[in-house]
Amino acid sequence: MARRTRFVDSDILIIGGGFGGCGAAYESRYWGRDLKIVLVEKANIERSGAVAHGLSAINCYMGMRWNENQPEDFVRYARGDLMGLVREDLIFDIARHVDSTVHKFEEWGLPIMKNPQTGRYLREGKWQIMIHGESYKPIIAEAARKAASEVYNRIMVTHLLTDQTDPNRIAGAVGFSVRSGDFYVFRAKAVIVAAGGASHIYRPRAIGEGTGRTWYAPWSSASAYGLLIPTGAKMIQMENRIVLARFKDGYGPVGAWFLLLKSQATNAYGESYEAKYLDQLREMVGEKYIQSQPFPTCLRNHAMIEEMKAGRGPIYMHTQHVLDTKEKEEIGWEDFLDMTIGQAVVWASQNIDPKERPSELITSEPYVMGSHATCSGAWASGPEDVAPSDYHWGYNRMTTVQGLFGAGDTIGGSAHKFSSGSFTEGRLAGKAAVKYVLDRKGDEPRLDEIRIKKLEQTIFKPLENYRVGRNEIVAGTVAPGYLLPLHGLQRLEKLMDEYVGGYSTFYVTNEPLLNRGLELLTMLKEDLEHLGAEDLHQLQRAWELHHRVLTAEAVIRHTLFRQETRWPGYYYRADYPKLNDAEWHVFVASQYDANTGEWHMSKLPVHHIVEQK
Amino acid sequence: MARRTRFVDSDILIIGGGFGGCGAAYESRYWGRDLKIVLVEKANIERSGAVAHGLSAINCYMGMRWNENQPEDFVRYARGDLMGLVREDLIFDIARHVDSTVHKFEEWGLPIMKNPQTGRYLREGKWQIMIHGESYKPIIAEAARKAASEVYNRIMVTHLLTDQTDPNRIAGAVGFSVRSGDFYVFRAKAVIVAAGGASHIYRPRAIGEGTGRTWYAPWSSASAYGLLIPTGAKMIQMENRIVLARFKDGYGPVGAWFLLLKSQATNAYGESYEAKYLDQLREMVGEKYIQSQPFPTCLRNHAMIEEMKAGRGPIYMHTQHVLDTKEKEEIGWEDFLDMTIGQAVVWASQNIDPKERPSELITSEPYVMGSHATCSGAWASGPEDVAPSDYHWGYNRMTTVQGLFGAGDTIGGSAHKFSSGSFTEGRLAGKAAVKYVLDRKGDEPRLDEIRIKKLEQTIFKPLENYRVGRNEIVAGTVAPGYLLPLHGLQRLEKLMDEYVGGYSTFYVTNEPLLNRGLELLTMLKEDLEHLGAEDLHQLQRAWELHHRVLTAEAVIRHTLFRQETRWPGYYYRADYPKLNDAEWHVFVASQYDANTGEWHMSKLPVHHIVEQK
Amino acid sequence: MPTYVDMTRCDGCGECVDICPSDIMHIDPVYRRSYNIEPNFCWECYSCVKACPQHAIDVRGYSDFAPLGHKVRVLRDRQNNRIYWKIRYRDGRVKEFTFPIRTTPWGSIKPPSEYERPDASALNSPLLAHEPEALKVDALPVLPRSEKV
Amino acid sequence: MPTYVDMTRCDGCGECVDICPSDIMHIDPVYRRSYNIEPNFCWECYSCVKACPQHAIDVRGYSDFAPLGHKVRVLRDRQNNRIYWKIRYRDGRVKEFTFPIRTTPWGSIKPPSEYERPDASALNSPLLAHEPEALKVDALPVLPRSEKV
Ligand SMILES: Cc1cc2c(cc1C)N(S(=O)(=O)O)[C@@H]1C(=O)NC(=O)N=C1N2C[C@H](O)[C@H](O)[C@H](O)COP(=O)(O)OP(=O)(O)OC[C@H]1O[C@@H](n2cnc3c(N)ncnc32)[C@H](O)[C@@H]1O
Ligand SMILES: Cc1cc2c(cc1C)N(S(=O)(=O)O)[C@@H]1C(=O)NC(=O)N=C1N2C[C@H](O)[C@H](O)[C@H](O)COP(=O)(O)OP(=O)(O)OC[C@H]1O[C@@H](n2cnc3c(N)ncnc32)[C@H](O)[C@@H]1O
Ligand SMILES: Nc1ncnc2c1ncn2[C@@H]1O[C@H](COP(=O)(O)O)[C@@H](O)[C@H]1O
Ligand SMILES: Nc1ncnc2c1ncn2[C@@H]1O[C@H](COP(=O)(O)O)[C@@H](O)[C@H]1O
Ligand SMILES: Nc1ncnc2c1ncn2[C@@H]1O[C@H](COP(=O)(O)O)[C@@H](O)[C@H]1O
Ligand code: SF4
Ligand code: SF4
Ligand code: SF4
Ligand code: SF4
Ligand code: NA
Repeated sequence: MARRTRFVDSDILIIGGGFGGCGAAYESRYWGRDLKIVLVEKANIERSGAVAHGLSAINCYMGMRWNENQPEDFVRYARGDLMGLVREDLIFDIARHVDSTVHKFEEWGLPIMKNPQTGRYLREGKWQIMIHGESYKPIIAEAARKAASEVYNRIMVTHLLTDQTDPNRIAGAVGFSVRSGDFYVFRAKAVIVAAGGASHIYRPRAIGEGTGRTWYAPWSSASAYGLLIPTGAKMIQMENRIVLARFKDGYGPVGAWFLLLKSQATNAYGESYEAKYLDQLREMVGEKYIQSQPFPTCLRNHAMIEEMKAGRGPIYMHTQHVLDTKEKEEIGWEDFLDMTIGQAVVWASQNIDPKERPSELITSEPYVMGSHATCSGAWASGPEDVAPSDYHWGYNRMTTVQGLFGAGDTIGGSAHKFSSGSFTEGRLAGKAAVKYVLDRKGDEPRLDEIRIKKLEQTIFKPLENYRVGRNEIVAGTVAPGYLLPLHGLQRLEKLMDEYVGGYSTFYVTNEPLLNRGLELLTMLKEDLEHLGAEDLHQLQRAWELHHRVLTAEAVIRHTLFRQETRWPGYYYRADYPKLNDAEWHVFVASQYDANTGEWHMSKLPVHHIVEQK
Repeated sequence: MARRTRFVDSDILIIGGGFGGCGAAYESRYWGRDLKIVLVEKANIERSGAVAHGLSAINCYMGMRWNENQPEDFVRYARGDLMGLVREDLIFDIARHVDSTVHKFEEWGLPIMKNPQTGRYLREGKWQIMIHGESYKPIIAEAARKAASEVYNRIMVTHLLTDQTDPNRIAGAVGFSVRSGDFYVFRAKAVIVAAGGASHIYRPRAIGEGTGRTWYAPWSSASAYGLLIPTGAKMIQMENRIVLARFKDGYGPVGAWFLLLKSQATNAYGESYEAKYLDQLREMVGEKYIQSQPFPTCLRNHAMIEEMKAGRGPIYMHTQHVLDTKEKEEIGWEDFLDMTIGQAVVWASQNIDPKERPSELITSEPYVMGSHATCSGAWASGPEDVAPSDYHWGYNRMTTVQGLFGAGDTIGGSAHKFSSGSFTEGRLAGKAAVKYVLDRKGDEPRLDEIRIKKLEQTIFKPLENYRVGRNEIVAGTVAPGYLLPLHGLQRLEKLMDEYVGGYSTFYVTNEPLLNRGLELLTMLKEDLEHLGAEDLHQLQRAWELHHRVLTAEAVIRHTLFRQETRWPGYYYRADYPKLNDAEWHVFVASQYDANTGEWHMSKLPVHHIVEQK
Repeated sequence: MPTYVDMTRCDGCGECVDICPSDIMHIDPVYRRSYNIEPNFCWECYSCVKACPQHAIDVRGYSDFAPLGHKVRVLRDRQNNRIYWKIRYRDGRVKEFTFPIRTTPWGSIKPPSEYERPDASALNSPLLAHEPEALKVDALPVLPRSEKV
Repeated sequence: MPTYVDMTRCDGCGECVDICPSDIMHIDPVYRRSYNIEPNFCWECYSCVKACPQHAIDVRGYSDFAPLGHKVRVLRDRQNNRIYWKIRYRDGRVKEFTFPIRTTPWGSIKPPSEYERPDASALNSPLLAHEPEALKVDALPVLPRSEKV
């Protein structure tokens, strides 16, 4: 094979050009005028990541200029929503900066809707504002392209590189071009991972072709976690996967409907059902958490799940009562045409005019991510002026690996960032990385040539497995010598669904199920050795699967470790059915040893730095 | 296209050469020495139908010769197991004849295991005997081939034909050769449909490639129902689909393990769980049904389902406690190697030695069939000397359409036939069909040429749809002009799962869900017009889908009609959560009008002709 | 555990095509050898495996739940009417089993038409062929009228 | 609603291949036109649809839940910065919508390096680029020490 090795040097390497990555590119250039800033992306940053098709709302905006909200209020909101467990320093930090991000977006050309009465941004809800966001990603990408020294599109990053002598210091990354098949070695002084969250860890409700229709994008391949975990970076809250209340099948989000359009959800018999479960939930999680305003996302799910379980579905969103003006009808449709076009297709194909008929809601399969009402991700250093001392070790948003930063879905404990917060976090990481690089001037990390050669073999092995194995069989997709990436993905999804609280168990698991799931996952992990890739595209799928499998393992191990049900509605440990603040008002942390395959689990303290009001 | 039309004349046409069809061929030849008996089969009768890979037990054998059981006892058993609602005349009839069938099988060469102490057949349970049944189907096929005048393999029968002037009289059937693509017109005086039950009506627990691994064979395509329903034949108990307790993933049956090997099932914590649910079940179904011995299959499922729902899974079959001798180990393995080899693969691939470790059990997706512990199918005339007068209209096993007979999964109300009973029922239908043909000598049905031409167009349309639609697109599986059979199947399975009590709702449904499901199914039915078939194989898949969709519609309509929960563990009408003998101690019957698409639903009386002991 | 066909063993004879109940063993037009066109409709019934004269067909457990490295091989001997199974575990353990498949020679079944022609009137009786003898009880059971409720 | 490509419109330019976030629009080697190689990884994000100069790409709702007969068509106009949607229902009803997509010309964003170079010491402050001005409040909020618990 005529494969070439390409070496790319940089001061700062940004992996993933989504919202976190674009923010990091912009900000690191602002502060690091003379640095070489390289952004590497598996797709094309013009339309990559979770915001590829656009968004209709920015879900994290304070509106401090109009005194609408203060960062402390936002911390209280996120904390309440996550049942008490968040990194308040990180959340405060995003909240205090996010308005400048949004104002910049508007200056760049993002159309933000205005309230005609007040002239202010049109509020969807207390924290959310409405946008005409079809081109949200292209606009942000334009800013990033103008900031980075070089953007490498269509490079799938597979592994991070650490220093030859200091395994806890970052030195770069490797990957391959999905177009040319070249092997890429990125040497960097600092690395910012902004590679996004994870869909397809759990079996989707959709079947066959329809499995493209996940809520989070199918290309959200868990790389943020799959890249970090092997370095031994400390991860937290990997058990805190999110289940979303969504329009059935199309997966249209509900926020604008509940908050702006004030639409109601009922069971099949027209009854509001949330209040019915208050007593039960009080028993499960305690009065304090029930009182959170707004009612926590997971507990809202819980009510819907129980109602469906009781056979009072379908749950209906009564859109027909709220689209009474042309403006509202347009808002309703734009909400989906901007960000989940598939929902419009459900309406068109099933003859549902939302002005006339209600639409079904459902709870989705679980997702693993860090920027929505959930906070899986890396344990990161907080902002110097805010973070408690054990939350701070030098540089903002630096993981426990020296020089390895993160943003967006990558960083754990910091829920409700969304697009604006992820970009903001990218900025925070970008600035900190500049400082890290400048501080370390003259002290450069060194690469381990032997390890890189080994990685090259590992990375391209699926092509070889396929080439050899394919010759053994006549044709078709069944071969004894290799596993196709889709096969592996389906095996993963099935076991996660059945053993680790997927939708088909109504999100219930327990220790024996988790242990059995782990046993099966371990065999799958061994089998990844035998992945077969027909071409470079399938080679990308192979490595996406690697990242997903490692992430799934983290989910299982964290779920096993946390012996309580902290977030009913996200998942249930049937053997520990209650929230238990006495023992579990902590973060669950893990560190993986890639050499032994062992995981070290621990508890980390949750510090409350913002007082309850 | 060089398609030819082939006309095949017969006195008796047997559709489907599985257990019912082979029995029909044998018996009709025995009585109708001079008749032309044609058997038409979509596969190759050597290995077709539910017994293609063999069986390890015959589940219906009285052992009257040793005074082991009497037919009345068997009626009581089946009635208890089906929560009171069975056609006792039909069951009695099978029971009194089945021993002669089994003795004939043994004479033909089927190895039946013997109890070394008694010299009798080795009993698996009270009704079941053990066989070395790898070649069960080839042996039975040999007998059928020697009986039929002609066997047509690889002809997919798509529609039945009725008389030109009497729409309630059978006249033949049409179909096509999956090999040559020829159009086949079978003219017949009597038709025996023995086309088997239905897998893939509901979404399977397996994903992707694994969806081949259903419990009932993937080729059990609901043709028994899909062929009958459009003729207006009365169908009953289509709501009574079955959910099976099975070894997880491999779908190995449990009978030999529970009954012969005396293995125990427990929850994840080693607890027996059935007794726990007695009080709850007493509330739901009443004391009478709880007392049935053995404990009804659906109620056994209920306990397992509740236990899994409560998060105390996995359920384990403790094989490791019972395989203590070489003989028992061989029996355990043969049980699966004879009939669900996939279960042996689960063990081999997951390193589970059943001598050492327990295996997981699970409840399957639902199936629609008539010969296991379930009794969906056609309303048929009973045996003259046994049937109450309203159960009898001339010929044994004749449906409400003149000259249209059925056997095995085709005939409703008559559970627990299994392989031997299905063959026996084929014999009963075969003999009756001979009588019908001889009685009607000189009065031959006539075919409607115009209808046949129209059917030809209809049958081959998917090839045309594909040819035209394929030209519109560059490549791939997505096209605006047609629906691939697999696409339609997945749409069916998803909606049946979600709205009609599939596994993902823990088998729960209600009226609003059923109505919504019916609305979506109706759109799917319309879309079947646009099925696209790339080749003859896909044309077979297209027609299998047609049969499945119509069967599914029957399931929905019956489930809507029966406003009670008669069989907890098979499905739950959450809006009518109890068994209600006052109103629903009846069969639910439907008749479909293929011209208007309307269904006529009714209740039919359940007569108890065997006293309770 | 859908099937795959060993490229070097298959000679394209078509036995598997002929037997597969799911009609999914097809001959590849280029290689003139057989392969599984639709693994998601394969029931791992082994009909094709047992029928292949070249022993060219094998199975690999369904990808959605079966880890790699196992083998379930079979030899069906219609001369001696035995079937031989060889099961190789992922971890290398091996189990072997042999079972009988038939007690009479293939082709030995007596056709129904070779029995004495039954009396025309017997068509009206509830008895089936070979009954009551084949029941091995004196008479076909009937339901005592008293039991009709 | 994965994509399909109209055979008569596509000229094989590769824009869709370039943009698809899922890398599933590939050029067919025979026809030299594009098609969706992996519909089960298509997010119906419409990135390719919007990017195709020939309007050759359309979508058909996911087969597992979308009945046939609908169309959701789009035209994205980067000159006038509007997007036009036309939704045709299965039953023939039509809805049309137009939304703005950007308020400034494409390419008009000022690169960060064109702002005045910040003071080296500012690297140690918690302020980000353009702050505090861009916050539109006087100062970056800090957490009152009293709140650290
Ligand atoms: C999918 C989705 C997302 C949202 C919403 C609806 C829907 C349907 N909603 S609502 O639900 O609330 O309605 C939001 C909303 O309305 N408002 C909002 O502000 N945010 C919403 N999000 C959330 C935000 O989108 C999300 O928080 C941010 O995008 C997170 O940013 P970041 O963590 O940077 O992830 P990314 O997906 O944007 O970018 C990741 C990038 O990495 C690339 N990548 C990944 N792996 C890589 C690898 N191995 N090598 C190289 N590159 C590699 C990706 O291609 C991508 O570019
Ligand atoms: C799949 C399966 C089945 C069983 C079991 C385990 C497993 C894994 N178990 S245990 O679970 O209890 O373990 C049994 C057991 O051990 N013992 C037993 O006696 N029976 C068991 N069954 C049940 C019996 O097999 C079943 O009751 C009978 O086979 C039913 O007989 P019948 O109703 O004739 O169906 P069939 O599948 O045999 O034959 C149908 C034929 O029709 C053909 N066909 C279908 N559609 C057609 C069309 N459109 N045109 C032309 N031909 C068209 C088919 O190809 C087939 O040949
Ligand atoms: N019923 C609700 N009450 C409060 N906040 C909500 C509600 N539904 C959605 N949200 C919030 O609205 C935003 C968009 O939600 P979603 O559309 O569900 O992603 C997120 O910030 C959610 O947390
Ligand atoms: N626990 C049980 N008690 C009584 N009968 C059973 C039990 N399990 C299976 N059977 C019967 O055994 C036969 C084979 O069952 P199965 O293997 O479940 O298809 C059928 O006749 C079942 O009804
Ligand atoms: N003892 C056995 N048990 C099961 N299958 C066997 C056995 N011996 C041979 N076979 C089968 O027969 C085929 C031909 O054997 P061989 O020529 O040794 O590869 C093998 O591929 C197996 O499928
Ligand atoms: S039976 Fe065996 S040799 Fe013959 S075509 Fe099939 S795989 Fe090839
Ligand atoms: S194992 Fe059975 S279903 Fe699968 S290809 Fe062979 S004969 Fe066909
Ligand atoms: S962008 Fe349009 S014209 Fe260009 S290759 Fe893709 S489909 Fe064809
Ligand atoms: S709609 Fe999106 S995911 Fe699908 S092919 Fe087009 S660009 Fe790719
Ligand atoms: Na979206």
